[in-house]
Amino acid sequence: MSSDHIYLDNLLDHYRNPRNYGEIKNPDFVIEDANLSCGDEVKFFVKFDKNKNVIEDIKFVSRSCAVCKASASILTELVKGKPISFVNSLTKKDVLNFFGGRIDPSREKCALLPLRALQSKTKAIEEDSHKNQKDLF
Amino acid sequence: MSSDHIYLDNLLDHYRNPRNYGEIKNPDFVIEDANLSCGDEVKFFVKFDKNKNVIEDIKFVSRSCAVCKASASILTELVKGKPISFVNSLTKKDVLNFFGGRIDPSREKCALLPLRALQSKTKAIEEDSHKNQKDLF
Amino acid sequence: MFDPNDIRHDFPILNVKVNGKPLIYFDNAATSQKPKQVIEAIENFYFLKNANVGRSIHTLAEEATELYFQSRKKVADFINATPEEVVFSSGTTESLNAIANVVAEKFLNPKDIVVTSILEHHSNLLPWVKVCKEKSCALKVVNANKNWTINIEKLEALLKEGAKVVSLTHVSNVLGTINPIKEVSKLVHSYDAILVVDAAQSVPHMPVDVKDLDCDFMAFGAHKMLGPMGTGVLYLKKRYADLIEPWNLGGGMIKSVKLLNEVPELSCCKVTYEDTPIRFEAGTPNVEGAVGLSAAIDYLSKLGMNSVLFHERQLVKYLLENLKGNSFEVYGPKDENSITGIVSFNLKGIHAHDVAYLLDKLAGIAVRSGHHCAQPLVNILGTVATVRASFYIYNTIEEINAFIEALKEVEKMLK
Amino acid sequence: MFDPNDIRHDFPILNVKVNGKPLIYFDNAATSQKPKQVIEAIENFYFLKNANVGRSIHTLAEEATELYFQSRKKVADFINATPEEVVFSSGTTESLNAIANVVAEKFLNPKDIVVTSILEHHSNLLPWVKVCKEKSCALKVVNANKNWTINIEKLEALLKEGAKVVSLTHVSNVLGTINPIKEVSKLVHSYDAILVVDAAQSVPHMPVDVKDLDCDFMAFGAHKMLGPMGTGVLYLKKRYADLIEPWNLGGGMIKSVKLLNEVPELSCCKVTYEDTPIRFEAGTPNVEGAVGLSAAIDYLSKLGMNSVLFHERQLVKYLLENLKGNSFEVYGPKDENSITGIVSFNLKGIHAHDVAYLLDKLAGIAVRSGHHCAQPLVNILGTVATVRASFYIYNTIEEINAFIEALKEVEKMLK
Ligand SMILES: Cc1ncc(COP(=O)(O)O)c(C=O)c1O
Ligand SMILES: Cc1ncc(COP(=O)(O)O)c(C=O)c1O
Repeated sequence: MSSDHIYLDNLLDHYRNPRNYGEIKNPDFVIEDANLSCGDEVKFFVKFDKNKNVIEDIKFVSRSCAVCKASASILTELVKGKPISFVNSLTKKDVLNFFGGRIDPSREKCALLPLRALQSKTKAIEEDSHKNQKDLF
Repeated sequence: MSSDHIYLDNLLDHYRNPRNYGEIKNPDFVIEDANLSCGDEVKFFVKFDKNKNVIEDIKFVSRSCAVCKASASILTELVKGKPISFVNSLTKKDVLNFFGGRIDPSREKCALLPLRALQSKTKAIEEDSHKNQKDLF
Repeated sequence: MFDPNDIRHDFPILNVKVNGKPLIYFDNAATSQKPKQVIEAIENFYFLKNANVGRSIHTLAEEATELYFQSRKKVADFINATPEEVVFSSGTTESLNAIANVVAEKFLNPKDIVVTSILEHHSNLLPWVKVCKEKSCALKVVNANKNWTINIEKLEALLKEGAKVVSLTHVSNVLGTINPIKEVSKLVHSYDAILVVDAAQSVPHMPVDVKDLDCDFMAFGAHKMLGPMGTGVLYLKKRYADLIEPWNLGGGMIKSVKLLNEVPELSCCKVTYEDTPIRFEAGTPNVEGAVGLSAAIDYLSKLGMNSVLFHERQLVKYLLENLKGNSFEVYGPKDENSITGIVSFNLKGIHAHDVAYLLDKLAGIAVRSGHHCAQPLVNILGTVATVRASFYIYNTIEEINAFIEALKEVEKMLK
Repeated sequence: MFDPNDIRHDFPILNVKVNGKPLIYFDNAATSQKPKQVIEAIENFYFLKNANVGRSIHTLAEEATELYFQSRKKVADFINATPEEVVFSSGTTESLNAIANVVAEKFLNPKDIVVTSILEHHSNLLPWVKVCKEKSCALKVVNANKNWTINIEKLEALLKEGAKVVSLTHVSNVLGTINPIKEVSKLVHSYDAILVVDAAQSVPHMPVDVKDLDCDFMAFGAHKMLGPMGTGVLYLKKRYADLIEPWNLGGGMIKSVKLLNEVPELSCCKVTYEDTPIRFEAGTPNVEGAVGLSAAIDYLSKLGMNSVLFHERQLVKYLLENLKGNSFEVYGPKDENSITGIVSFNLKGIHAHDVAYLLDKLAGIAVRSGHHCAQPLVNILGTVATVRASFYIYNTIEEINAFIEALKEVEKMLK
């Protein structure tokens, strides 16, 4: 078997046994996003500590390919307990590192969907808080 | 010089010295036609004997390429003094015979314009006379 | 009948190695591979006869014009049309957009009904969505019956309601099912409506006779039938060719343009168009594409379209027998005789993208996964994506064996 | 600078004999010949990487998609645009029709003024005639000044009157004269109007920089610049790319299509488009064409577009010197530095068709005769047809010598 593909053991492990899979009751927010063209869907449930700006807890469910599911799983592990600023500092490159540093162009969208979804919310929060700080002066 | 072209001596002669070139005063009818796409224009002046159904006299002027002009010139020689039915019996093949039996497809239009023009009128006349004959019975 | 092994050497790409394995190309419904004969025809055109067609008076231009005309004749004969009924376009999608636009302009009024079906490729759905919106018409999407062809009763009900235009795919690009166009055209015409047929997936795979089908407009493309990309056909019945205004304007399709005054205003020009089909081909035509399509038709004709269909069905039959296990969900009819060489399925519980990806990586097998530009249909199948294996003349039973082995491997990895 | 004799071996057609004489091809404004490199690029694509682009998840599809993207990047770099601003089309004429349609739909209201010029090819005149009629706008055709470029004062007068759109050729395909597009675009934009440029005859023959010219839309095609037929480019400034609706709809350009109800009515679908430029390329794109155009650009870039123009002007200069006799009527400027490699003329008293025909028969020389799809301009020149000799990189001074000899022979025959 050629190993020139992205289904490394790590990924397959996360796909078969996704971490933080499921729903959170009474989340502070829920984020849903989809790659319309391939039908990948992901949904995050987040418990958020407003004062510390920290992601207290996070879970997800997905109807998606293995790449997207594993990417979401790894992401939840990475961001749990971390401040918003850390989430927002994550880049495409960090996600690609989940998959050994590179990914076929046709699968990039699948891999990046979870981060894109999460940051759509966390970046908005960070912006808001900057605005609010400005408002103080 | 290759002789695989349509500018045979006969054609060149008719081009340089077109027969029946010019206008007829008080013609019975005038026929104008053009190949819009190449700008060839031809105009016939015809003296027509209604009773005998014969073309008494015919002249033409043209603003056209050599092929069209020569074709018109040869045509006038051919039809002068002939009955309408003869004009209408002429075919594409007869015209091509002016040029040694064949002509490049791109020049066909030029060669056929004069006959097309003339027949547009003579065919109408013939049809009309058939109709009138029918009306008699 | 032909043996695919006798023709594979005509397709150099079949010698390519993909991820270390010989390419197995099962993505023919997306685009077919090209035989040497087609590329040679293109090369010969460019290296011996290349010129713009139409007006130029020189030997190359006459040869190119003649080649272009011969290609049109070849296409016409292939579908039993006349050359005036064959308009070259850039592809099926462009043909369908043009048809929707001109049919709407000429024949549709506000509140009119246009009918299409759930089986359509987006290219035969969205242009109608657009023109129906522009013209304030109602677009009705008819469901399929249990054999996954159009539901004739529902179609007839809409015709009774006064539907003016029916646009229907001949063969589904997801399921391979074949609509009974001849029956449909009788029905549609008995209500004086117009029938448009998307033949993108039929003309490459089975005999198609426009006179027999009696459709009014038809669209298909070269690239799915061994021909080059960028070339398509718009068939329109002679009667309509004479009624319809050109949709693109420009060089080559006019006899004369005269300005009416020096600083002219609205409708400043007197324009005289060429006859059909030239009037519908504005601009320099794609002679290369026509010549390539003509060579492709020669290739297919030598095999015979009945044999092409028979060959594909043998492959489908063999594959369907091997997809019977519990692991598979196969969509559409399970009877090879009601479809062309297309099989859509899923490995239960595994996303189609993962299957397609691993088939390629593990075994050099190219299939398509997703909604195949027929999202409404795939949604009705109850999923967001299928794996689609689609066959053509060069595919073999041995390739299907390798495919089945690879599917097992994929399943092992991802279950 | 390059020596044409060093590159002629790249063009196999130059070895063809026409009527017993080696082909002399002076019909480059109609279409150019193709170097081996372009055909090889096409062949390599089909024999090594052919697949449909976009959605398929397999190696060939990824390679084809990558090639297609690289080609877009190459085109963008060549005209100093960004890839999102480059839409592939089937040719200049299709690009211009699409531009006229979308510009009219988005920016024109009844009574608005659209401006074009007497210098236009039919492909940049008739689409505007059509949309102006549909939208009840006034189309004004500006005359040329004495140098046979657009009359700027008249243009400005129309802008003052409130003209909304100006569509202008960059280089005249009959006279080779070069419109001062940069100056025009400043003027047009100072009146908040939109500038469309027909670059069919400029991009193949001189450096063109859309940022520097600052036009809003531009059209050109591959087949006049060593590339394959059936491929063109529609450049649209990013700002407009985001404003404009797709003109063709179908596969490949949408993210999602959902039916809103089972038997849906008007606007039955929720459709989400892909980003620009993909949203403007409905259907399977012509990857072959893009790859071929890319190879053509490589070839031209190696020579350098300034050198291409310089070379053509040397040939023009030499020809003009030899057309000075009494027998000739030469149209347009007699100064090679104000034109590209195009010379229109007549042998006095002889119809252009006769000249073109005999040049071919007697000497294997291909020129174009007629109105060159620019009938209004040719009429203003005071004739119905001109002989047009148009040059490209592989033409030589020796060929012009043969041309001049042949013209003398033609004159002898027909005078
Ligand atoms: C100035 C100009 N515009 C437009 C066109 C149309 O190009 P095409 O026929 O390739 O669509 C041409 C060439 O024919 C041209 O010279
Ligand atoms: C049924 C059907 N219609 C239309 C199309 C569109 O064809 P193209 O993308 O070549 O324009 C396709 C293929 O993609 C198809 O399968």
